[in-house]
Amino acid sequence: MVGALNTYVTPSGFWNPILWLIAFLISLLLAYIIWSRGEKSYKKETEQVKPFFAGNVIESKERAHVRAHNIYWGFVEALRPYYMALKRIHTGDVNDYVAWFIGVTSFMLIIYFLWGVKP
Amino acid sequence: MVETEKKVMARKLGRLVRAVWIFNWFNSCGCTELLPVVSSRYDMERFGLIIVDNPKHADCLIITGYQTIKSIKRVVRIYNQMPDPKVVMALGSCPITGGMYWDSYNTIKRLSDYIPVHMYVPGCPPRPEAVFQAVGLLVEHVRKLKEEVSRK
Amino acid sequence: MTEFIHHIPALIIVIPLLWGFATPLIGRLSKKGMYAWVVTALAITEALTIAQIYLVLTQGTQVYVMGGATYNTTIPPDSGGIPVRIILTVDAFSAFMAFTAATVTLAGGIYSITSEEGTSGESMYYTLLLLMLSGMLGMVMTGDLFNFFVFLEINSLASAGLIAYRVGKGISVEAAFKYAIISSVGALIYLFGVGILYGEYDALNLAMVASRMQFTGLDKVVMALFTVALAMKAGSVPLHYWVPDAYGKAPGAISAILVTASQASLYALFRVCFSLFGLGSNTLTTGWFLISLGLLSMFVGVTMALIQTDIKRLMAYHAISQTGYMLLGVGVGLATLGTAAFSQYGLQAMEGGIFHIINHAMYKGLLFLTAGAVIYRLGTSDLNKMGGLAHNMKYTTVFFMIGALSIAGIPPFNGFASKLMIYESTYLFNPILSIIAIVVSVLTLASFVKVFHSAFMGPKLYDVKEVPKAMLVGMAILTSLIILFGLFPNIAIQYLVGPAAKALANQAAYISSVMGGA
Amino acid sequence: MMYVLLALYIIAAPFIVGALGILYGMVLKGIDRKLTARMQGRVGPPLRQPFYDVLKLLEKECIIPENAVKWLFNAAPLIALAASITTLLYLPIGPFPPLFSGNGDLIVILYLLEVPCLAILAGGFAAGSPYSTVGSQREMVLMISCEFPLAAAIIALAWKYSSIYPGLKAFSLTTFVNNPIWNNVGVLGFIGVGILLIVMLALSTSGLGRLPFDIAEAGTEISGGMLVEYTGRNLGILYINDAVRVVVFATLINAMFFPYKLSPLIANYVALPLAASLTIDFLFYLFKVFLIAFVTVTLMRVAFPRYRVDDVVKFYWGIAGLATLAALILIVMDTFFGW
Amino acid sequence: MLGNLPYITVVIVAGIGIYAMMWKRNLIKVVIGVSLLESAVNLFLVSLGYRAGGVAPIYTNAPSTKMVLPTPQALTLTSIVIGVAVDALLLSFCVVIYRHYGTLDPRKVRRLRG
Repeated sequence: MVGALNTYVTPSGFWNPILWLIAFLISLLLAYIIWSRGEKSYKKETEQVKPFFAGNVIESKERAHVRAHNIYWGFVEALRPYYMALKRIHTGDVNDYVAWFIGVTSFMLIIYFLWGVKP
Repeated sequence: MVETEKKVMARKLGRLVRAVWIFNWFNSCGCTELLPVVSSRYDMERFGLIIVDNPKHADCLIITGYQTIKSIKRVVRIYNQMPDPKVVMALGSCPITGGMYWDSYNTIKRLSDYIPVHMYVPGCPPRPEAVFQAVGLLVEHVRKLKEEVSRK
Repeated sequence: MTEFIHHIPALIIVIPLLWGFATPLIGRLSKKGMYAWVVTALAITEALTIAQIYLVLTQGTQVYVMGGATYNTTIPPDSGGIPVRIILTVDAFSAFMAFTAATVTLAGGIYSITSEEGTSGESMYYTLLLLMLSGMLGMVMTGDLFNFFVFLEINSLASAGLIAYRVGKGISVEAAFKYAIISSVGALIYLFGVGILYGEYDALNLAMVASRMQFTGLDKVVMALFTVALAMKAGSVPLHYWVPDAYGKAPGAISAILVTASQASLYALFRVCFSLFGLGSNTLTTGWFLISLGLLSMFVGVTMALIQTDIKRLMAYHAISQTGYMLLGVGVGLATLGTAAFSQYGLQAMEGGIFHIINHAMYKGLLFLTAGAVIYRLGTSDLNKMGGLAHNMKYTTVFFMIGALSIAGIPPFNGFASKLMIYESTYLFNPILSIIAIVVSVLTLASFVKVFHSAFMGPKLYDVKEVPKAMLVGMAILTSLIILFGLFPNIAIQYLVGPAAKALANQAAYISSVMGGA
Repeated sequence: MMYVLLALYIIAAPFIVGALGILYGMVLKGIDRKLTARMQGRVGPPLRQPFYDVLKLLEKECIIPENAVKWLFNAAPLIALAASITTLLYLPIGPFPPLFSGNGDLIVILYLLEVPCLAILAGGFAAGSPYSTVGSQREMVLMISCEFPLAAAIIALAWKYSSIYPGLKAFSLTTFVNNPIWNNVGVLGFIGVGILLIVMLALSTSGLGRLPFDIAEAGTEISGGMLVEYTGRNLGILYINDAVRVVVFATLINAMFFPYKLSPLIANYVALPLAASLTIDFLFYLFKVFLIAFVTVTLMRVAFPRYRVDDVVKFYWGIAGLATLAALILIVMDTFFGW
Repeated sequence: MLGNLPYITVVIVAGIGIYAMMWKRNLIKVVIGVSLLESAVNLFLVSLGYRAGGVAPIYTNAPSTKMVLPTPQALTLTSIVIGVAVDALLLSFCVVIYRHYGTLDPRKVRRLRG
């Protein structure tokens, strides 16, 4: 047991997973104690369990599931120009793949020629 | 009611009364008079009453004004979706007797035909003091219930 | 028995190779026999890699001369100081990589027993799988430059064949075509570099060339060719376009194994930067090359993943962004190689990067297996057509949650241990590096929450059963390793990752292990 | 024998810290509602109101919606509260060092701040209702946006400490507490740390999901967002978790920027026994936590309307992000040029 | 000039191969580009081992004159074998792609993008 308790030291910090897990489980126990004092029952098959949709009924389960196609609208909207450029670069065309490869090789050739080796 | 059930109900209502979360169904003239209830002059929050935005969090459903045939379907569904110790407060004369729309073709006349109403607050529209008196009656009712249970 | 121990490096490569070609014969006899045959092959390789790690830890770098008089006469007496034959040099880093590759392939093999059941050409599938494994293990353990090219080609051809295995209306063949084109171009450019080195130093053995290296103008050309070709094979950003196509369209377990294949090329990139060129080259430039690759891969990979709608393609972009972490960690180690800062935080940054390799192989393999399980049951891989699988695919949901939490670096799991090491050592080199690393880890969490929501949560739309047992066993192996490395990172660092980082950083030891005789 | 003591310490620590977090959090919530009311000219609820709210919530029915994944739906609030309490273990409480001081540093706290949001988010998705799904998606966008300035602020401070005190562990909070940042920073550094303080205050508002940035539980737009389907005791636990998180964020900012103690000042006037100075420091800590909570929660709630979703991202990645990078540059210049 | 003539041809053939891969609008021509690059590298490997006046490095009853270096020829042998395997695989992919896509134009054969 002691072996597991040694902390995992990094250059400027430390971290002990076992202790963290024990503390987490005990606080989970504390939360469960508070939680268990509450009321457990609820009316199972009634209208109560239907999702709240401002009083209306959701026709089918299909429509109750919000699809994920633009889940991070806020984030993508804020970085609109970045994402447009990114979509343009990913063409999926074999010629562009090879072109990128040759381009980066020649770029790195220049970089290594300039600073490649210690003078 | 059986003895223990009354004790449980007394405890639940006792707790509910000190922190009533209201889901308002203001959809006609009743609500214009009720805005001061929330605002600083009458301030309902000093009794622990706050407006909540969905029925699943709410304890008290305040219905004001007339209910059309379309809207009563939603009111019934919302009433059913509220978790249990719940109270319904009907404000204004329209839910009591249909008010000035007593003979119109599409409003419903008596709210209690559709959902059990615990308190009626007459007035067209009712004044904020009337609303607080209704809540006071609820507190009174709970206090009486508690005494009765504790005497046994 | 002691004689057998010395032949372990060769056995590790040969067993999957021979066993793979014998599978169709066994397959003709009985289906069950073939499954047992494949699983025993994978289990034996896994056991041998574990034995090899133990040997390397106790006796130092293992050297094996192919066809030599005895197993470790690297320099025959009459050859005048030149190692003549192909030599497998297995130091702590390559043993560590071999163990990673063998574990994920074992899990993938067990997984694909049921996921590929009853499909056409099943015995060929396992042959290619074992061929791919022996290619990876060969790439990781060989000390010879040309031999590395041969194993690289074996691996690329086998994986291209496997990607195109389920033709799927031609789309996976298009993906395999692009993968094969770009990886053969990369391999040829690598071969061009090997030719230049052979022309200059008249030797093919990596340690031999490293000891004779004089860093002429031609060597700068070779540096460029090697680093870019291997960076492309490892899937870092400016050259990453084949990764989402290849991983996205490969059948179930293969994308999990492809991850370790690209990590073998990452191993080669580190081996070239550290052991071949080492301190002679301007480690700041090569270090900054790796760091900039890492930063680009991290950020572009994860931002592209946020907007994907295909589950496997999304996870492929994450493989790129997690490779960015490894490049960042080891890049900082390389940039500070030889300076005082190396001992302060450079070595720990490398340890973080290398620890991230095995963590990534574990949880990325697990995630690809869960994605394969979802596709196995639903038939579609489009996120918008999925929903509510958590209701009756309970185990897959739990495995997916563990995989998603560990890739996002949430504390108790293994992703956090290696990311913590990377954050807390690279920020001393330059604070911007670890700021971007932390932001990318939250974006990873965001995209896996998206997959978790659209695939597993929501009302029950499909009444699908849980996946068959063997697939769950495959996932369980990887999950147990994730939890083990998450809760006991110290043990992993002490026995697996620490020696690997020291072995990689120490070029002289690598050269002396081959050149300095036995 | 030592292990028994250690085991006792480990088992008792979460309970002590949990009790502190929950009770003081609820008191702070009461004060916050009272002050908000007073600022709006209203009388405001009694200070004990949060306790009444939780007691009432524990009495109500705990509905589990039909589309919900039952085990995750119920587990989410528990994990959220447990993670908030565990975070308190790694934070210095007033004069006392963090209870787990040698076992977790600032990065662990950074991720532990994420786990409650993640748990509630998973619960929101698990509920399977359209409102809760949209709410959870918005919460995820909020988490992404407020991560960049948070990470930049922490790394900037840690980098500053690592350059001044190379020997010390730059990410451990004891280094932050033992040598406060303000008095070993030059002029440029002072401005930089000032900017970081303002950004951290803005971040704690969005971390708590309070008004200007409560796009996740936007009452009027998506009627309760992630918490739509939660009722009864689940909602009670989430209410407590929200209270504890106020204490967590305020303690973190207090530890990073105001780790000062009151007792040394008083000590040179009147000799203080140890117990007295500890209680004075603890009360001073509680007052500082109240001040920070007041600024970040109450003031922001009264003064600002709710942001749109993409404006939140633009604010945090644009303005706040650039501010932290400018602060980082100022701190770097401060270290190298020593102004 | 004559001495490094083979190296110039290597550069030219490699250039043509890379040109074919980057600009040609037909997948089969791209595959031809790959094999061109592959043969350029093979030529480079073989020309490395050339010794003026050397004979083929066959040791059985070999004349006593100088021999050309044997190792690069061994490398080229393996590389040619690998080249054959790569080209076979790529061309079979082209056949299947043509059957499913109906075209071989890389601009059209890119359903996987973005």
